[in-house]
Amino acid sequence: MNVKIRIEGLKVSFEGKEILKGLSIDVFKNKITGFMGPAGSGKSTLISVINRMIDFEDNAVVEGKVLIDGQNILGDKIDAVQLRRRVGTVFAVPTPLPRSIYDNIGYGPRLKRGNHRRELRTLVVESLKKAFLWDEVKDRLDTSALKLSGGQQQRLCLARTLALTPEIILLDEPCSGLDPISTAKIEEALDELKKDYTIILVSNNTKQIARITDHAAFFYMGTLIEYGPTEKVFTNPSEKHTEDYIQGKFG
Amino acid sequence: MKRFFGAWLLLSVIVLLSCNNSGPTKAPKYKRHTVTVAGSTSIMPFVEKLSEHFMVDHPGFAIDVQGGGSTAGIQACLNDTVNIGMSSRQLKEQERLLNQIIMCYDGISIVVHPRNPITALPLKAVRDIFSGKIRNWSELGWLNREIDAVTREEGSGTRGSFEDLVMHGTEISDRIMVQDSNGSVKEVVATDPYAIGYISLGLVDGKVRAVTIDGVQPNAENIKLGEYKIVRPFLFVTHGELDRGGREFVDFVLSEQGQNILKKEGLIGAYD
Amino acid sequence: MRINPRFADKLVKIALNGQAFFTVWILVAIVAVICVKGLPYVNLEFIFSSPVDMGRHGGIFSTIIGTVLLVILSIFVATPLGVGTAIFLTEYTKESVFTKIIRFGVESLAGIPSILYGLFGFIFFVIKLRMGWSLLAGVFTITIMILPTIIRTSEEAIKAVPRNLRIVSYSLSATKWETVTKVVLPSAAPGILTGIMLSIGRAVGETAAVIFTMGSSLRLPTSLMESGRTMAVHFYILAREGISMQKAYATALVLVLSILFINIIAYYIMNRVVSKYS
Amino acid sequence: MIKKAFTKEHFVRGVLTAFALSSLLFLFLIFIFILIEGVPLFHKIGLKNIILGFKWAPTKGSFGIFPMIVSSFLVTFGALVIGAPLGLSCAIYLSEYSGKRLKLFLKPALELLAGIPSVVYGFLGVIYIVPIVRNYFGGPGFSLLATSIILGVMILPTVISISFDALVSVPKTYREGSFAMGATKWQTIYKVIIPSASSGILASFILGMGRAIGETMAVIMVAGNALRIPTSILDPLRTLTSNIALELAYATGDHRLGLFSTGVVLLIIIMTLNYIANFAIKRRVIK
Repeated sequence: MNVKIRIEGLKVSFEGKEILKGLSIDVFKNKITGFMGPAGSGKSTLISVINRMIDFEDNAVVEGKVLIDGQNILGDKIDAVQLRRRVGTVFAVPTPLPRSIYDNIGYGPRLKRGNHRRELRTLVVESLKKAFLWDEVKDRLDTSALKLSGGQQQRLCLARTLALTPEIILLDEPCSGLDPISTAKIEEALDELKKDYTIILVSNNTKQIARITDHAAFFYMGTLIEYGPTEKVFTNPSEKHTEDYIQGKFG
Repeated sequence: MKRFFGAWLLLSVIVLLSCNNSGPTKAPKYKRHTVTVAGSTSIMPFVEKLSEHFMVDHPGFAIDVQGGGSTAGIQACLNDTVNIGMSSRQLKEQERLLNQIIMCYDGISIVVHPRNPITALPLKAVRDIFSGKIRNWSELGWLNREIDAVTREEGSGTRGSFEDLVMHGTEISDRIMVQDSNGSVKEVVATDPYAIGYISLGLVDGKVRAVTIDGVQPNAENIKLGEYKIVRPFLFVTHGELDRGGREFVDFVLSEQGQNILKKEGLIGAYD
Repeated sequence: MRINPRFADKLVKIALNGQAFFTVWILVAIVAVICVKGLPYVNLEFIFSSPVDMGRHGGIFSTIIGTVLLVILSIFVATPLGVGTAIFLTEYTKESVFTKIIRFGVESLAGIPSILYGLFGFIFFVIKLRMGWSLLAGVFTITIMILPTIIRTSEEAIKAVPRNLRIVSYSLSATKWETVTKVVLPSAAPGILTGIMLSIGRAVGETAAVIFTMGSSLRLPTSLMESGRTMAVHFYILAREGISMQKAYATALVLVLSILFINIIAYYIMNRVVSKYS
Repeated sequence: MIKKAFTKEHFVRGVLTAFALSSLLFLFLIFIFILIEGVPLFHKIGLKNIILGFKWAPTKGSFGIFPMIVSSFLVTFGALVIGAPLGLSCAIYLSEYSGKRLKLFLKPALELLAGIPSVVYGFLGVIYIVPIVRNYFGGPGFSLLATSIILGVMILPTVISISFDALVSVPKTYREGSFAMGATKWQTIYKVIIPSASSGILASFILGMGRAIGETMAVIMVAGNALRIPTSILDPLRTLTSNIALELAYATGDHRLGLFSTGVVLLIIIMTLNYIANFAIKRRVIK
């Protein structure tokens, strides 16, 4: 199996308080990897290191290495803006930009010079199809994205990320505010997408992790407690903590 | 967003270009020749009027008339920021290097409200009112009411002439109200029955009444005869040679047509 | 003797009612007087003909143009400066001693009375930079005067743009400047526009700062280096010199109505913004 | 590609920093130029002779502005005496008594009136207030009283708007607590709401003062501009601002410097007032 992301000894602290305490983990290519753990376990911080959104946190101190295809993305030579084309992110709260559906999807591609109109249109259509949203919005691409329902908005955000043509997709609790039907649609989309992308799904919903991920990692208090194939983690956890968490004893 | 920037840039260019073809010294063919005149606010309305007539006959010229006061006008002329300065007072020693042209003479009349029964005052009484010695109309034989005297502000040409011709070195009291133009003094006197002030004779109309001073009625006749003493010249001052537009305008003012316009306004001609 | 609190309550309510309506009445009366006295003399000819005989006859066209030129050019200089400063303060720096100093500067500028702007503009632009009384000197002075309003309203508007939108934009590989121009500014535009409209209102009504920098020439300025007269200055001179009460009232009416109109637009935009985010 | 984006961001940051610095620069220029012109005279004539001097005859070497300092404070105080109670009761009425619809209409309407140019206030003062003062109270009409009335009305929108905001921001629980203890509405307002909104109300008064003390054209029109300290509210007077505006156009040499000295004093007074107002507002925010 190919390792897409290798994290070595990652430490993150805010004003002296350690959020991630020396973390190492390998994420495999063309798989869905689930990150789970109670609030404060550091899983969202980990995500923000991978897409370098942590740059916007003023007081964060990051140590260690994050290698994508063997290249350390925390290095000085890496341009975070270019990195985010390779690492797309979908956030917990669906946040369409206040513009049309078409322009939302086109936002990322347009930032890169030299995209011609027709190519852009193809890209938008493709992305919407991959996110299972095309059929619902194909007649109204010019209407405001804010008019979509919550579930549609989140799929729009997924499509918008896909339009960047990334290699890795990070999903930070993408279904936390959605109804079961919308959740099912997104899960269905993710299952299709893993052929082409490396996907990391952060979720507090253990059932969702069990349903769709290939590998699962359990974080607690800034350390990785357990990591392995999902089936193994859920049926035969090697740590007591993991078992308690999966069974809902805390979290 | 780009469109905004574009529009902004375009406007910038237009503005910068319009900056270039300016300045009073340059006179491109397609542009009217501008003469700037600035100074005494007493003279300003008359010069405004003259310039309106002048520009009708001389469409190639534009006269730009500004206030600012005699001293400012003289200074601006010394700095060459204006072509012609207007002064309603005599030049001081250090200002004598300027050429002066007497455009006309103007009487300063002491004015009261039309309903004020006092029609005549001795010059000394006027001086005492403004120095604060006489404060009540009863002292002048009218009712028992404080006098609301109005003077001009420090630096005004009219005030300078008034101090020379009426006050004779006595100071104007600090209890006297101050207004900053002939017009505003006139407005105060026109609305306050107990007020007294001094304004250019040319501005006296039905709204205020000029008082007889030492038995002499302030009018053009008495000024020409030399009977009415509170008179000052209205001066054009220039620094060095005037350009063509300036010369044309000064010639127009001194011509019979120009002088008649001034006389109609109640001023006294330069040759009288 | 103690007054019954319920009775006192009623008494106070009546008194407050009375005072409030008295206050409103004063302010309404001001507008009403200007309207009633000015309306008979305002017509198309008054607006579209230039003043004759110092404004005793004719209209106010050249002063309207003077006002428009002054205001548009000032806004044109002040907007990029002000909005740029607001962007800098909100997006490009953390709170620090530096931003505190700039905020202090902006607040101080906002509190300076217009006569001191006039004094400064007179000595700096008119005299030291040898601009003379000119449109340009007026524009620069008014620019500095309205800058704090534009900065403060723009800052408020930019701060009100939800943080999530910025995060999303960054995550879609936008740079900071791309995020500012493509996401933040469009969302903050109505608020910024409100600030601009309020500044226009202030510039239109300003007298003290204008009269000493732009002068009061009645002729239409044909270049930036020429003097001109705004409506507010014209009104001041008409009223003060007693040139013509009719024209004064008519000018006041045009002046007040245009300012009220501008401010109403500003409030309309602002209300739409408020309802959008709440 | 990477490098290009990098330099562009730097360029943008540089330009924006320059913009932000420009407002500081303007403030600095204003200070410097008013000080450069104003301070030399303090050296030449003496600080005491200017600040505490009684006689203003700049063409004859006297530059005393004490009467104008006093007059500036007198008209400001007068404006507060008239504007503060009216404005505050209007704000109380709006926040506590008026219906929602009235509130929605009245508050913006009152704020719109803040946009009426000061010259219009001055003009109406000359036409209506000055004759009333002259005919019913005596004196020339151009007076401390007339000026105070005009300025009092002018500061109404400021006072109303800011104290209204302060009153509205008093937490609802305070009111409910007071009502629960059996207090009447007025007792609640008087004993609970006004005290907890006091710093905001104070700020509205100080900002009103700032507007009154800085007002120029309206004051020139109605104050009469006499140089002496008024001995009654019916006497004419001259403020710092009107001294500058009356004589600036005419002044040259030391006379002009004297007006800049007046400007320096005015600037210091205004900055102090603003500092106090900001302090009051900040305290409210912290609370």
